[in-house]
Amino acid sequence: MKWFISHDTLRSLFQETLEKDCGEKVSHCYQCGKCSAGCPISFQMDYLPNQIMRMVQLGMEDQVLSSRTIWLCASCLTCTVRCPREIDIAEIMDYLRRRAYKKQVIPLEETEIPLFNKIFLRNIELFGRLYEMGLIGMFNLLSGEFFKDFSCAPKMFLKRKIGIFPHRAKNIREIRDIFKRSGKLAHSKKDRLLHPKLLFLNLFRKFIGKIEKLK
Amino acid sequence: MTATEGSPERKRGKDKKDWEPRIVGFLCKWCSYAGADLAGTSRLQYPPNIRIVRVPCSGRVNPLFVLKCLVNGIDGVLVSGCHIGDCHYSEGNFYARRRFVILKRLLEYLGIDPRRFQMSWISASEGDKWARVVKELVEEIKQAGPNTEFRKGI
Amino acid sequence: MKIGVFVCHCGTNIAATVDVERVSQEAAKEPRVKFSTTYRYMCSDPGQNLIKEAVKKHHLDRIVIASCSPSLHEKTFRKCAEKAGVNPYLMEMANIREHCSWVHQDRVEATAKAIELIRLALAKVSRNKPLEYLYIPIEKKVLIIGGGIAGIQSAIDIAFANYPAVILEREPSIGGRMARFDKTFPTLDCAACILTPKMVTVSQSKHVTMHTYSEIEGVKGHVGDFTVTIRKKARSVDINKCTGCGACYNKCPVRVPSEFDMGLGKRTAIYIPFPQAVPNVPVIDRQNCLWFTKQKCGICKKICPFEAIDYDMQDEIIEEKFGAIIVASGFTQFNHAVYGEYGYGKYKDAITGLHFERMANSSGPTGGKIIRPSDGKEARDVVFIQCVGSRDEQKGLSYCSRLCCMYTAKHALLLKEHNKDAQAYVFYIDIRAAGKNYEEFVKKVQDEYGAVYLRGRVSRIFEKSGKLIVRGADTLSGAQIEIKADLVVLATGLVAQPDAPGLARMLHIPYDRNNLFTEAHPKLAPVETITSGVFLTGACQSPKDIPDTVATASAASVKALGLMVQDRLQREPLVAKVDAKTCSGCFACIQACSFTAIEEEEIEDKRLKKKRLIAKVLEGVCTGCGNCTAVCRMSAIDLEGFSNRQIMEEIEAL
Amino acid sequence: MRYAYFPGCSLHSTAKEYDLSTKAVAGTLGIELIEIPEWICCGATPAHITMHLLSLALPVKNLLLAKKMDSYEVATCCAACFNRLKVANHFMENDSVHRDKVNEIIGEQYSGEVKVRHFLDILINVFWLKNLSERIIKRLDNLKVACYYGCLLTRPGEVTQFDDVEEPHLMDDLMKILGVEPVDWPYKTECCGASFSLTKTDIVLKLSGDILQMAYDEGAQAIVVACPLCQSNLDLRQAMINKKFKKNFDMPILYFTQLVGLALGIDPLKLGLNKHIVNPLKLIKSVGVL
Repeated sequence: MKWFISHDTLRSLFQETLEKDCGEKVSHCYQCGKCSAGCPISFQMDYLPNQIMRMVQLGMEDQVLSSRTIWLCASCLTCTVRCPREIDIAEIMDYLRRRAYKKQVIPLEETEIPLFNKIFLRNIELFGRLYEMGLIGMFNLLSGEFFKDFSCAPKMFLKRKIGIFPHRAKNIREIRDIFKRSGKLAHSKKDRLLHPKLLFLNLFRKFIGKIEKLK
Repeated sequence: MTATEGSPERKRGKDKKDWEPRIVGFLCKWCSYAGADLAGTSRLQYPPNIRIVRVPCSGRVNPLFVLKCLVNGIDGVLVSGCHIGDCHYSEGNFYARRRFVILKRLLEYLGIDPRRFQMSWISASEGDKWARVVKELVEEIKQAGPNTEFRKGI
Repeated sequence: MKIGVFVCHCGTNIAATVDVERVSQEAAKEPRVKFSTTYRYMCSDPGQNLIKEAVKKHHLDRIVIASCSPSLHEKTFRKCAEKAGVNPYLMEMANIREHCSWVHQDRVEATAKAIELIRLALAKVSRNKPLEYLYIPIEKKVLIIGGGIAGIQSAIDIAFANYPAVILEREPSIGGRMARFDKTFPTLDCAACILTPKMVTVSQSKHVTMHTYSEIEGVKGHVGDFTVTIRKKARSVDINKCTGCGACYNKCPVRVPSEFDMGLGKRTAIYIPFPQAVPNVPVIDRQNCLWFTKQKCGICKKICPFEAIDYDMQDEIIEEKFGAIIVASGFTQFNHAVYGEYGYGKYKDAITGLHFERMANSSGPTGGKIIRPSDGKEARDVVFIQCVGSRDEQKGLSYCSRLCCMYTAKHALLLKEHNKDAQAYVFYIDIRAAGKNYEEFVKKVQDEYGAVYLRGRVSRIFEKSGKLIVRGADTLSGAQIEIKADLVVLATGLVAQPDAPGLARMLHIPYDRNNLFTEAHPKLAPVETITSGVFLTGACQSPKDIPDTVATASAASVKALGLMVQDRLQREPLVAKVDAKTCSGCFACIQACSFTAIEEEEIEDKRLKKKRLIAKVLEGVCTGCGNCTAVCRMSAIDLEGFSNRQIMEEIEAL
Repeated sequence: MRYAYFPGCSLHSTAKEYDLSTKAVAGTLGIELIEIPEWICCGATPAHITMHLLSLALPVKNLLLAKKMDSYEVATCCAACFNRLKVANHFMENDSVHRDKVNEIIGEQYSGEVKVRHFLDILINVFWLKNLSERIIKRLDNLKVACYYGCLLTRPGEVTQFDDVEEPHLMDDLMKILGVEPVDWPYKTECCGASFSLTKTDIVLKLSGDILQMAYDEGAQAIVVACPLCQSNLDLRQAMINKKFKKNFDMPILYFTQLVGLALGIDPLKLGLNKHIVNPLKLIKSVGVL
């Protein structure tokens, strides 16, 4: 996993583009590591947040966008509030994820999160409010974990915590317009919300995993 | 002494095509003048339209000097001092700032293009900023055109 | 009026882009110009001789030199003019190098501009007046504000040259921060062992006067003649009668936390801050003394064999005159209570470096044991966190405090020396050990004393079952780290004293956004300030360790002594002047003057045949900024060398 | 006191008891909460991860709906919704580039004029703790709880302007008024895993497990929360945490509104106390409220 970087990488405009697009100064980072020290999820990450900052500084776009870290960030903002250089690291992670969507580079291990996000948003686009049953059902179906959280379901129904039918918003047309125009302004196509490549990758991986388990 | 009479450079307002703006800069000798010196030592190029008058502090610049320049037909005036808080005389540029904010409003009220009078804060280490400020200033004054506001009927 | 114009080629620096010969010819056509020439290097000896000869031959009375920036050679050519028999202030320079040949490439344009710049200088010089240098007398005494190691060293140096020095110290004893230290890096000399002899030297010197427990109230005047108002706070003990026997504080029944020991130990209400205090005279803390709070007790007065205790003593305000002032007011610690993630300063076992110094000191409150202040148990796992407050724009200071790396390394070493079982963990961002033997010292601490250095800032400290949990990271290995620590030592940065801006305003010296005093030039005048006669030393200017502090202290002393040895001071005569005839006495100039250099003066108006008040400029104090000239409605106050007529003439010449 | 009420999706499903208890408390105290008609989802985390503009447009749409009700103050209970509404407001107020773009998307003009308040903030800073203490019928003595704020309620400080970023205390203050003893614990703002509930359940189990452990170690009998996501992670996943880490937590996760409701003498069933997965009634009975 060690890289070799050449002057082409160092001279790439990755950092400049990022700073221009999301307004956060990655160049300010002096690698104190406070973000990594406080990150609750860093035990699962492949690179620590401070390493991501460094990789952005060095222009390593491919490595950053294909890292698991950017997907595992929970947006808890611990890093942002403590950064001594006043960099909004969580916002940079958001930006990197959005960029990864656009470029369609998603690490194999972390397909669930983008998948979930897309299903979530599609769900809202359809119903205006979150339809939990639909979300969970769809997610389980498309991620290949058909019976995930099945044990919780009866309890939830009994306590009437999950409705069976979705809410029907009257102003659904307006909501869809918002989605459409946001997409247009952000220059991302609507059909990318649920990309077949993603679905396929995910199902394929789950399938391989199951077979290996059987072995 | 009337050194101005007969000088070949005084051809303003006659031919718009050849017209080059004439600008006066009042520079404090500790920061901005030294910054302009640094621009020289670093060989930064900028348009030759500006003439520099050296003053000890931006606080020394009497608003009358600025008005006199404009009355005499100078196209643009710049007052430049140390960065706010860095004044060699500790607070001269505060006075200057206050004074010239009022002057600027007065000029605007009189109907003089506010672009003709500008202020900047340039430290002794900002040669590049000096070059940039002059370039921008010359551009703006070019857009503002020759100063005829004080010469009615010509 | 006969003006000579001298155009310099500066090798090819000017001649390459400016047609100097043409410039000279054009200049010669200007009215009143009697002579004009060019030379390859005007500042060289042959160049200066050329000027002198031209003056003699053509009877020139004013000179314009078209060459480089006046910041570079104004002094040279003034001297040259003086030698040639022309008043030095009848010389003006046209800057055709930095402002012309170097910034333009078009030869025609540059030549035209050079001619105009000379015309500008000609216009100005035609309005110049001959000026004479100013001379001011000097009071042969130096005031040193602050009695820490910086002030002590300055006093010793000045006393050594047989000039009187006065130390002004706010605390009851001199010694400052250094007196609290245990050992010093990198040699591990005991701080007290090297400081105490210096304190004694000061106290025994016949040239040094000490005003301890005193504060500065006001400063008036200027270099050579400062008048300083000093408040000598009521000590309640007669400094002349007391012998320092200690009977009073041995019997005092009150116990309060000792400031000197950072609250780790206790002191009495009548106390000396530490055993080696100079002067060895106690002071009564009136806030806690039973006599002052409840009108009871009075034991110290009864017991004192010399009748030195005086409960009725009042603050005394004195005025003294000085020729120069050395500012050695020092620093204070960054307050780490702004860090919520470090517990807002509420954890007793998260201490600062200065606390650690007191603990490590064998004569300190814990007898040299490194303990947990919460329960008094010896600390085994000790975490040191560097850059607390420093290099943190969000909550602290933007700058690096420069010594924390070193004192933390020293603490890690002392910890191991005081407790063999203890382990030091040091969280750092960068180790800055640029000093003689500093890097070697840090390496020694890492290699021989087994301190674990972890590269990363700590994100969180919290308390759990009596231990402090420290969450950090090591960015080099990419690991998150959690340490259950007994004690956390925060290497808090160095910050300016809270009252530094007030002092700076009194002395008319500038300070930066961190309230640190600003030197006249960061490289070439590091201990001077823009107010002549006021010098800086030590950490009031920027964080400094002991060697640097002592070095700047000696440097400042030399600068002060340089003034002391002169009979009178020469000054440039570029100061404001009032025209008594036109001054209406509105005194707007007094308001505008940042240096209190203008006073009211009563004159006999012969025309009106009565007395009236007008403004008067104190030539010694005036710095020549010219701010007063811009506010004068009558244009009665004017600045020599940059007068209204000179500038107006320049404007007319454009 | 009248507010446009934005419940958010969770309060209509998984966190129904939060909605119930909030309305019950508000009703008893005379705080009028009028639900924004036809409100839509705020977009939560998925929106700002996927499309920045959408994540601003959705909350702004809701704020505009509130504005149309002639209400310039919105009350919300969900910490995530609160955060998103605040962030959107912050952008609309201070960032002209985004303001123009979002206004273009919505087709209306908005520049952050509707204020957003969390219900906790309303209770403490608008209704005033002192007034609240006068209305208390049953003091909830003998109860020790850990107040858990989560990440989104206070962060980032300059946007939410809600409470101290590192050591918030509003909920603790509220608990003290009710007679409840809040423990001083370090995990007030630690992350529970939040939006990874479905996608990265492992992470949620680890983080929520740590929080439960810390609360337990510090002697808390229950955890009080102000965020439906935190509640569901700690409550719904508690059985799984027990199974995975071989623990025996039986820690009820209550909403602060439920405890306020109990102290005001509201019927526990009206506060939805029967809707929790980890049954809190036992604990509440043991402190003698029921």
